[in-house]
Amino acid sequence: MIEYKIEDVDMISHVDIVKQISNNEYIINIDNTEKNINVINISVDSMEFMLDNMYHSVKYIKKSSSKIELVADGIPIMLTTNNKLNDIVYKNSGGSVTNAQINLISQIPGKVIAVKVDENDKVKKGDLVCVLESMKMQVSVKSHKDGIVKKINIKTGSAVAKNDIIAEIE
Amino acid sequence: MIEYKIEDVDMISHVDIVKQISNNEYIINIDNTEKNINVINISVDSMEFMLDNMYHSVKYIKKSSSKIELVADGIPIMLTTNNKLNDIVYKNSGGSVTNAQINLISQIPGKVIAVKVDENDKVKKGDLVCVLESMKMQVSVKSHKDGIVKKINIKTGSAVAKNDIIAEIE
Amino acid sequence: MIKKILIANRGEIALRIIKTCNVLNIKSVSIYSDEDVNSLHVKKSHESYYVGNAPPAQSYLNQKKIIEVALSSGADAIHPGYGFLSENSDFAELCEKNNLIFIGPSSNSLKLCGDKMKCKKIMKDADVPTVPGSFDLVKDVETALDNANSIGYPVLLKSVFGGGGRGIRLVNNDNELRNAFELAAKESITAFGKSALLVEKFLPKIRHIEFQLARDQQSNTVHIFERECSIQRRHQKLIELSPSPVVNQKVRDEIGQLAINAVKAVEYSNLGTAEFLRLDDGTFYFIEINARLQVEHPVTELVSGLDLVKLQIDIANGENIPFKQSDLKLNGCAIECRINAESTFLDFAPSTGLVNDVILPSGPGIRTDTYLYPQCTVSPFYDSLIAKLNSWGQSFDQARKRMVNALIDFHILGIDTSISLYKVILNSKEFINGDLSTDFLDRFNILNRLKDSMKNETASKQDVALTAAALHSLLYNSKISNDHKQNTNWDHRMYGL
Amino acid sequence: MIKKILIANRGEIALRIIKTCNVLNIKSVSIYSDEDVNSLHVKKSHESYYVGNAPPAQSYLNQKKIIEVALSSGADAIHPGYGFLSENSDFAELCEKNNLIFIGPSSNSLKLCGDKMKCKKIMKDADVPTVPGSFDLVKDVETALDNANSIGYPVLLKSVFGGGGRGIRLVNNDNELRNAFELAAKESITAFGKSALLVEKFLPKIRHIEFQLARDQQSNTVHIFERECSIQRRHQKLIELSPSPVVNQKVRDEIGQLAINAVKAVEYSNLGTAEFLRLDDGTFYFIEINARLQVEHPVTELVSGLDLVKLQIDIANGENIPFKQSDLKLNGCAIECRINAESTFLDFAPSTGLVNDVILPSGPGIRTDTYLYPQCTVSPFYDSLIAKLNSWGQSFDQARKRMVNALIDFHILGIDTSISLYKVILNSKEFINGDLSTDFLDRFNILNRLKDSMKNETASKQDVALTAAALHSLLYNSKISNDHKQNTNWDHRMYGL
Repeated sequence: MIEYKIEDVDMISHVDIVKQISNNEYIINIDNTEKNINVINISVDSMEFMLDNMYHSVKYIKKSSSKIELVADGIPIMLTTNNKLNDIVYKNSGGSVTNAQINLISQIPGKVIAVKVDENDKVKKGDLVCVLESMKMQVSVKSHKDGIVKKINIKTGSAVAKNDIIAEIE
Repeated sequence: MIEYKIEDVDMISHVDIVKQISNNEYIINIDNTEKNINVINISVDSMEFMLDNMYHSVKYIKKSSSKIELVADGIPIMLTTNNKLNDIVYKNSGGSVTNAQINLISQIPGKVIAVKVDENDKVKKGDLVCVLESMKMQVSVKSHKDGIVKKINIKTGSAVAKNDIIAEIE
Repeated sequence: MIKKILIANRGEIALRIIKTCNVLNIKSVSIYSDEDVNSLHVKKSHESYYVGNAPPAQSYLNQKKIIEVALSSGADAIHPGYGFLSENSDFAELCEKNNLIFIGPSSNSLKLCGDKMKCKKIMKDADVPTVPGSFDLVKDVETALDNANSIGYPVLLKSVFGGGGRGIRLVNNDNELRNAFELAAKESITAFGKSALLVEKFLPKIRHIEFQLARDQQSNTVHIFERECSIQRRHQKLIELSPSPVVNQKVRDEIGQLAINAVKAVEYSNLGTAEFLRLDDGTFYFIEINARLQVEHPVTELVSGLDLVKLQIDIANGENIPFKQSDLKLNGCAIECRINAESTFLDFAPSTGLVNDVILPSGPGIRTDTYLYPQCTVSPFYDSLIAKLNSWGQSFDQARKRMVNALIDFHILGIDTSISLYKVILNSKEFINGDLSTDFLDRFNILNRLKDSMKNETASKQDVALTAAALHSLLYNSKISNDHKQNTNWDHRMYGL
Repeated sequence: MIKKILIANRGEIALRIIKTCNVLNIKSVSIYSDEDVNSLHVKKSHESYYVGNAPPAQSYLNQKKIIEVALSSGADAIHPGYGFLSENSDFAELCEKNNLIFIGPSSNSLKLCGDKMKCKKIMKDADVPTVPGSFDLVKDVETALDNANSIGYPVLLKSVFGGGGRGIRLVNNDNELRNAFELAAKESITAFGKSALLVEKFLPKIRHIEFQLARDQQSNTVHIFERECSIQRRHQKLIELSPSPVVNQKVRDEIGQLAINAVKAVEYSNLGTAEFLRLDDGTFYFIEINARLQVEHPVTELVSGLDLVKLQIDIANGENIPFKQSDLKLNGCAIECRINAESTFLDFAPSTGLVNDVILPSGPGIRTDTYLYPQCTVSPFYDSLIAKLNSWGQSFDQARKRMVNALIDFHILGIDTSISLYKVILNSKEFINGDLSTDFLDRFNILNRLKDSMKNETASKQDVALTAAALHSLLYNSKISNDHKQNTNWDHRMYGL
């Protein structure tokens, strides 16, 4: 969930990407209304997508920690962010994972593009275990605890489903 | 002087760039007719110029030692070359330059952008003496003989006229 | 009143329909296949829905899916464009069943127009002259011989399963007809299980002239002048114009009335076209009704001032045609060139792929309908028509010269097109004199002339090429001189200095 | 017969003239300054000559050099376009002396049209009504008071050395006039060595309506309908249309005849425009003759079907106008928007520099005249007019809606333009109702409405922006993940998964 305010519009909006349906399709929640997104093209500074089956083209102009300047369908728009992402990440990887839990579980589906540990390696919490590719992006999967890698269930090139066990760390 | 034959046209043409008038202007001789060239834009694979005050746009497709493929004003044209340049270079730098000649003479006007030898250096024929910039291109000036650099008449940044003595090599 | 139209098409015609929707404040819904996700019609419509894979059968011909999208998007009408489902009576019926307005004739009328044999008989009853020949399938060789002798040789022996020039045999006498009949019947039985042959008078040097028609649901019927579409290649129209150089007002009134009678006879409604063949002696024969908006409709828009897509929508809304025949005035002359992505000298093979750059012609009297944009791609899955270049002039000659200059200005980089071919045709004295016929390209050796013209163009660019080559040696090498410092002495020196 | 024309201009009008030259098989010679070496008019003409540095005085106003180029290139005529030398009688005379055909009126006629006082007197003799006021310079305050009282307050006190709204004072009574006169006379003497003042009736809420005229060397004269150009900003026309919503055929005939009388009175030849002011009560006052092809000529071309540049050349060749007044039929309605490179909210300051991308609108009824192309530059040295967008429709409303959609489709990246402003004007109910006047922008607070409209547009794109921002966080970061592997656990994970 991210909080945004659009300059010139007197309202704070809450946006949440609810889920990924396929490679390019997402469900997004804007102020409690779900919308379908279909990403058509993406480059470093622009994106084209369908929002509830309407085509839109967006150019990204500038981004700072709290501000995003973009041009949406030719109209310049400035957003200020109140990014709660870090809290959520902290909660998930810190709070709810107990030290007793052995299995390192994949929270996304993807393809393994690199395995960075061997069995019997000693790892610390936060050490890189493997890199997955998902939705055209690379995701670093890191150890959820200090311990020793007892078993690795993946290898480079293999596919990983959501909730698959990547490795067992004791 | 270069000899060209255009595919599909039964004639051999002779082309000679007669002189450079200013930074972008040249006089060219095509089959004994002089024409004015004004180069407007140049990039790695294309050139725009005025030929006797008519605008032309040319894209370069491919070049080998004897063939040039280009698109002139939208029309694909293949030229076969009979490049006599090497002969001329050989004649000038080999044949006509006797070993007794001391002066290394600039055959073009330009600006010195690098001097590669010091006085009293030993040089062999073909060693780089200096680099000139002329008509937006860099020209390597090399020693015309084996010998010792007795005198250097130029320095980085200075201008050199055609026939100026760059250095004396004995 | 129609408020939202699903456009069951792609390319330039989808864009054309969107433009009229925008002017009428009607929402447009487009559909797209995998191949078309980056197409302009997707970007320019109000909503756009994915309907299937690239092959048309899975997307633009996917009737069930298209109806589904129309219903779920809340569209109240479907515009089929041309091609694809535009003349499919099953689809029109499916629309009717789902309470979607099919912007075109009724499914019954479509069925009739599609059945060429039935249509021909109806025209006979309506006193609309058709090409002399059999009105029924020719069951045996004796009937064929009777038919042939009554209309006179040479005749064509046609299979009704053919189309676009296939399955047609030219025969000059009884003997040839006997042989050909046997062969054709055998072929037909092998391929389709039954023989279905026709005998028709062979007509040399014909012109293709068609009349644009409009008929509202109250049966008011008008023709909106003729278009001459004789410049063709293998039954595919290349260049169309209005008016035809051989149609004067008297002929227009007369054949226009025949065309009106033809659509009345099949209880047609909405816009359609009655196609005729015209012989050198001025005889017109009706051939068929094209029950859709035609590719070449802009030609008629330019000489009539009408928006034909608007007229289609108005008629679909049940409105009366808002003018009478006598209100229509033919204004000037219009020409259309169908710019195809094809390699003329590779037997007109489709030329597809990335279009690196496009510059559209514009200016007085020029209209360009196209789906091209820089960096778009031309797909091998669909029609090779990439743009329709139209010119208007007060006279034929002004329209023609404007077209020639617009063809020169039309810059398409990355694929081959028919632009060079059209330049030769439009500059030919035969075209200038209006000496048109469906075999124009063969009759005047146009491809050879194109070759000559290209040679001349090459020759005319000789000095440019020589200059460019010399400058290349001189200046281009200098650009890479840093990488090649180890060359011979004075490696980059100028020649004359 | 003219065979080669030097075009003493640049930008869209040079391109416009080249197009007609091409259609007429006339060679075009263009000229260019340093700034314009990459301009389209250089590339599209047959020959092109450099005439000087960027400042107009050194290039496009460099009479001697231009004549030199015309002679050395073998041109037999010069087309001056609009602006620059187009109404310069000295230049026209120089052409005449060098046996070059100046495509425009004679130098004598130009001189007369340029002398507004003399022109006004000639019109009085020709019974062409002009704005009530003094016909001579007002020498002293007593004469000014007499004048003012005879025409009635409020009046304008104008300096003949002014122009474009400068040097004009509005006065409401004798007292104000006395004060203003003293000040204005002093100013004028200081600046120009003499006082040259006029008194003129102040006219509120006026429309600017002009008549296109053509007069051949045999004195045949026609008007080609009116254009209403009331949408202006500080005396600069922004939007023009034909017909005017307040001109019916009776008024057209009547004022058209006055316009014809006006050009006859100054022995005008070739194309020109008679400008009138129209009061709310329907009174028309002649103001001046624009002795050139106007920027807004496409509007007239679209409703008349004529090529006005061709007509200019034909007349310059000594030919008769090839039609009579009664042959001309006003067909439909046309609108022009002058697309300027300017920042509306920076007090309309010119916006110059690189144009990263351009997509021109096209389709039924749309004509775009422009010198823009992707990666071109807009120079600060010349006029801010970068494109003329014209629409035609059978009705005003169709033309208007086509224009609105073409404005939406017109994509210009890299500089600010007046496109957004025009969208607001064309969608306003006052424009739709034809309630036009030269103070339209102020009277209806158009700039405030533009601000509101932009706010609404922003609001309408809220979901798009939010989606884009969220996707940006999600997907864009992943693109640079290789550089940022040392982030927190699951640094690139999706939120909901």
